[in-house]
Amino acid sequence: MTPNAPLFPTSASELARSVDTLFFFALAFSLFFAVLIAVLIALLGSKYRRRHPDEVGVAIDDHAPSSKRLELAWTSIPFGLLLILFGWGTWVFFLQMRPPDDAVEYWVTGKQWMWKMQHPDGTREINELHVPLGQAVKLKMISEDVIHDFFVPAFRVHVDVLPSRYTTYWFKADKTGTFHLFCGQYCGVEHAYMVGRIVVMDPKEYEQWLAGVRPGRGPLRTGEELFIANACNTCHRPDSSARAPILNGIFGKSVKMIDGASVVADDGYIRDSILNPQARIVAGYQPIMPTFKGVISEEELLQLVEYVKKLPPPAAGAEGAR
Amino acid sequence: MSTDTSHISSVRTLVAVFLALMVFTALTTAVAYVDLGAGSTAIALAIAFTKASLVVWFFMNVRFNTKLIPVVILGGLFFLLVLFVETFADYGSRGWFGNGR
Amino acid sequence: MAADPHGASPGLAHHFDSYEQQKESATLGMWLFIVQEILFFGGLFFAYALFRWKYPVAFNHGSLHLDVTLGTFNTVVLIASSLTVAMAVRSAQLARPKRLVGFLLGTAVLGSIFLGVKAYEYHHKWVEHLVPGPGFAFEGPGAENARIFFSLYFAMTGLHALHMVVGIAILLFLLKPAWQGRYTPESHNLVEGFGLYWHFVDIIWIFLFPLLYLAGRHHIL
Amino acid sequence: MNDSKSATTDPPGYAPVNYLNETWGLKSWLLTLDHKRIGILYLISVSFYFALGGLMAALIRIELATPQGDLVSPDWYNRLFTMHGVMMIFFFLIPAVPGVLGNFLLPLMIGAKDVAFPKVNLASWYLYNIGALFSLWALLHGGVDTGWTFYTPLSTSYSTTHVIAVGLGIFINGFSSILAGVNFMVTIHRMRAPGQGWFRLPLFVWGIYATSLIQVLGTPVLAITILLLAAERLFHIGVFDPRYGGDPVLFQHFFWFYSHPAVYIMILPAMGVISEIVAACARKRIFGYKFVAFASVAIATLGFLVWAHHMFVSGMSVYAGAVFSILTMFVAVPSAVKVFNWTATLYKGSVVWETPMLYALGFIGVFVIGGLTGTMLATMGLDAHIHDTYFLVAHFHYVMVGSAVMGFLGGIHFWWPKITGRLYPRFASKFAAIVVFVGFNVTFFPQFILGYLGMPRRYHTYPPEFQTLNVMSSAGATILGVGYLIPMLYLLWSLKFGPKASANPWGAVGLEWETTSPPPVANFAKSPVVTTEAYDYAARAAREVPVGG
Repeated sequence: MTPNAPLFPTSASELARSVDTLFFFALAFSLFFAVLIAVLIALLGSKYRRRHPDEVGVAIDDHAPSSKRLELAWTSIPFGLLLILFGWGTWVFFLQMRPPDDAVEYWVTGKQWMWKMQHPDGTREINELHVPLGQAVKLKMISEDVIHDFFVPAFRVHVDVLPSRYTTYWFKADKTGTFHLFCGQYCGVEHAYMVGRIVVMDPKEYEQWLAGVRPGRGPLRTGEELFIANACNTCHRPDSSARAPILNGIFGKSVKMIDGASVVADDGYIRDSILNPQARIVAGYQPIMPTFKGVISEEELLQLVEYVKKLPPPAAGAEGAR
Repeated sequence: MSTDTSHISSVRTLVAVFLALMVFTALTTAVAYVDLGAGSTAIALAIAFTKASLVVWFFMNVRFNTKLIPVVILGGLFFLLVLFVETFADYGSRGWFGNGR
Repeated sequence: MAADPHGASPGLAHHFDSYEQQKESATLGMWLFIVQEILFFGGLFFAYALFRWKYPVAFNHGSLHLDVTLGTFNTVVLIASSLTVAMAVRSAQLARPKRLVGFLLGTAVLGSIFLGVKAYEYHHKWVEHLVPGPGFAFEGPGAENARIFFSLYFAMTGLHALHMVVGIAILLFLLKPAWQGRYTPESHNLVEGFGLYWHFVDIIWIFLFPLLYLAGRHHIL
Repeated sequence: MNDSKSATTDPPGYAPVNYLNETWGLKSWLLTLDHKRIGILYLISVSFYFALGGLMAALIRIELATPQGDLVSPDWYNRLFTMHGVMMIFFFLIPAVPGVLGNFLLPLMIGAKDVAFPKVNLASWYLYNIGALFSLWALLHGGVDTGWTFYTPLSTSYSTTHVIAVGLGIFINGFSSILAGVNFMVTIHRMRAPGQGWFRLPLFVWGIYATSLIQVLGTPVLAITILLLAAERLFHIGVFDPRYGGDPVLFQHFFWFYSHPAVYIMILPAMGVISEIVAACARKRIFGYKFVAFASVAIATLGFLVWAHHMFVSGMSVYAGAVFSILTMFVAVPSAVKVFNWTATLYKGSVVWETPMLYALGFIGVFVIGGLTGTMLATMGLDAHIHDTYFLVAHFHYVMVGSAVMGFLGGIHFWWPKITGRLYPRFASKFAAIVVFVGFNVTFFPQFILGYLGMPRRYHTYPPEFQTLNVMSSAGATILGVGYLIPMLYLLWSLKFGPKASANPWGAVGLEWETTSPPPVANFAKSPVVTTEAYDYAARAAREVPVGG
């Protein structure tokens, strides 16, 4: 991060180095063909220079076996190499996109033009994220307005941050230090200022840092408080006069809709059902739930969804999730 | 070709096609009130494609044109199909990856 | 084959060698234009398919707010206008200028009836606050996403109606030369081209009618 | 012409009375139906918009010479790069080669008197200019700041600039593009000279045909997308707006369904130009003619299947991403086939390093780099890192500026004697070609490194460690700017003072070289009949005495 002129970016995760390896393969492949063509043009272009004004070239028969072999070679060899590039690249991409099971979830909300971060314990930061070294970190991200993009060059991954839909970014930092965070998707006037820092700290230092900043959950209400404040509990609890689907243990289950379709209750489904309850009605219920669009913020929604996800499954005998 | 009337549709053909289109219109309207689940849309589309083919083949005289014209039409439909299939490939498989969303 | 470019071949442009070449060029050109129209409307059809798949309740209930009787009536009117256009092209091929003008006028009348009914329906939707925009209000199941259904309804039928307005304008432009007998069996590409265009507009409606008006009829929700 | 010192004797095949001077006056130009004159009208228009887009590029590069945003404010910087993109892509690159060279050459190359629909052809030029004027109006009234990609919901709900005016301009220009495509396709299908089968067509014609295919099939989807965008902005129809259940990613699908094939609209005709120049300057049939011809059509067709490789990290399904990634690898193959065949054409050729050939060989070198970096971007694991960085910026400038503009300039230099009947100075033109090549690479190569370092595109301020490479890039842009100015000067000079050209100054084969320079209004004194394959140099050796030998 010194203002000299590096030619290659630092890497701060194992996956970043996998990307670099892939890049060097692609680079070698590209250099080979670029140099090959340049050399051939220079050699052939000078060897077969026109000697006298009326000279014409010697036509080569396209149908000669040698010509056909040549065409076959320069069609199939690049194609084979490209398939390797595809396979390898797709494998790396799947690793980049799928967080490991032991990843700790942090939350990121993007808005014009800042990043709002939240730690698992509720600690909040703006444009900065402190994370412990060696811990897989999974960011659940959403935007409050336009499309943004979370980009940390040291981790070699971009992921768009969309309005109304959660996307996931993950990394496992293996180098302490401060790394650039950029908004990688053009997002309006101050796009270039929507930048920040990822600070990777030794786990002990991270604990000290957490203890040093305002502890606990900050001014934001917890999911449980929101669940009660918004009167979700009056319909959606096993002990309420069940006019609505019971949410306990619903997360990850398949839910049957009134039109016969089934939907897996994931984060996005829970979020959509809070904001847009009429879009898809669970079989057996009336469309009576009001929308909470504009009533709760994206950050509160993250809390609320988290709370619903962790509701314990109902005791035996109670009517469960459909 | 001015004196050659073999490339001109007869009134009888045109009126017959018109009547067929009327029958299909009645059919598609009637069938819409029967609950066939997902089949409803399929039948509605099948009838619409049949009607469109009648118009193309008889009213638009494609039966008298060179082979190039059907190729042009099917080519256009192919690229429309590409738009549908590939974009639905995205929407249809979005939930599959299960990376926590 | 080679035609005299200096007037002995009326209606043959100087850069064509024969009427046949001229006619085949016009036909191919018109079909290529129709193919681009297919992709133009295709974007809307895709949006329709996607959102109907995502929000079936909104689409079914939105569809119930459209008037099937008027929709069916308009379908009949438009298909009838396709018949009159086909007859008009036939008249041009047989060098019957008066019948050509008659069928063209009949097409214009039928097209205008269609547009009149469409205008009545639009007005009705306006009164019912079903036009997307600041005044949009939809009550009942699917209310959250009904806006998308009505947006697509207006986009698809609106662009369709616009195509009809353009078609009628072209038709009126054809009337005078048709009356004067300028469209000969050898050279009536404008009539043919207009016919292809009008039939294409008809085909679009053949798809719009079931997709928009009939989508949710069988659902008793 | 070599045997006489008399300046009053015209070279063989030079026509004192031709399409340029048979009629006079502004009206004879503005209402012309002659494809050759319409080509010249396009040349004037696209040059203007190229200069305008270039001016904005210059301001962008000056701004980026320092890490601080000190020349213009952020919102003006955003307008600059947006209008640079809109002007260059929609009003320069898309109409440039088809509009200028396609119009001028297509009927000549197939031995026709004109395109199939001359009035439609003129209407295309007017529609293009009307569209451009809408954008120009928007530019003068504050421009637009959404990026040329107009991503929702930024463009629909947040931008306060003239999105609709510019959108309307692009919409109208789309009509021009569609009509031109229809016109060229019909012309190629129906107007070929007797004896000219599909495999006797010059490869430029194949390139134009493939381009037209994309124009006809792709542009309407952009048109409907722009209409929906405008409706979303005006009435909040909800299709792209997540607040009503719409999906902003749908906009990206629609947009790229056109805009990815559109990059082939820009590159395919330039590839056609390269085939012509390489064949003429090596005096040899293009090696693997059929492969090169089919490669154009393959690129146009496969190019429609790969659009969402722009969207790997957009929140699209990763499985769909994998499908688009592998299809993109497919489309890279025909491009590679073309490059290998051009290179192989030099073997046993009779090669001259004339100005057009310098551009053509420069094109091949630059296109190889642009194409290979394109496969890197199509590799999902790499794209996750270099997506929307300067690596991407460098890649598409290698293809669009390095390749397409060099192809255009090469074509202009190659056919200039035919178009104007004048020759331009040899030394100055070769010098300019080298300046363009060097300036281009110095400008854009550092951007690959910047991109891998992680510098995002569309940033008007950046961390200080990126400055050295940015200064290099800005310095290169200065050289490139000079490289573009020199041809403008000597080409204008040649109109009045250049030596008159013979019918076939390069000793090339092709119907366009058989008529006079410049051609008569009716193109040919006698309608040609084709009896030989394309580029049949062996059969017609030594029939023409080349100029400057």
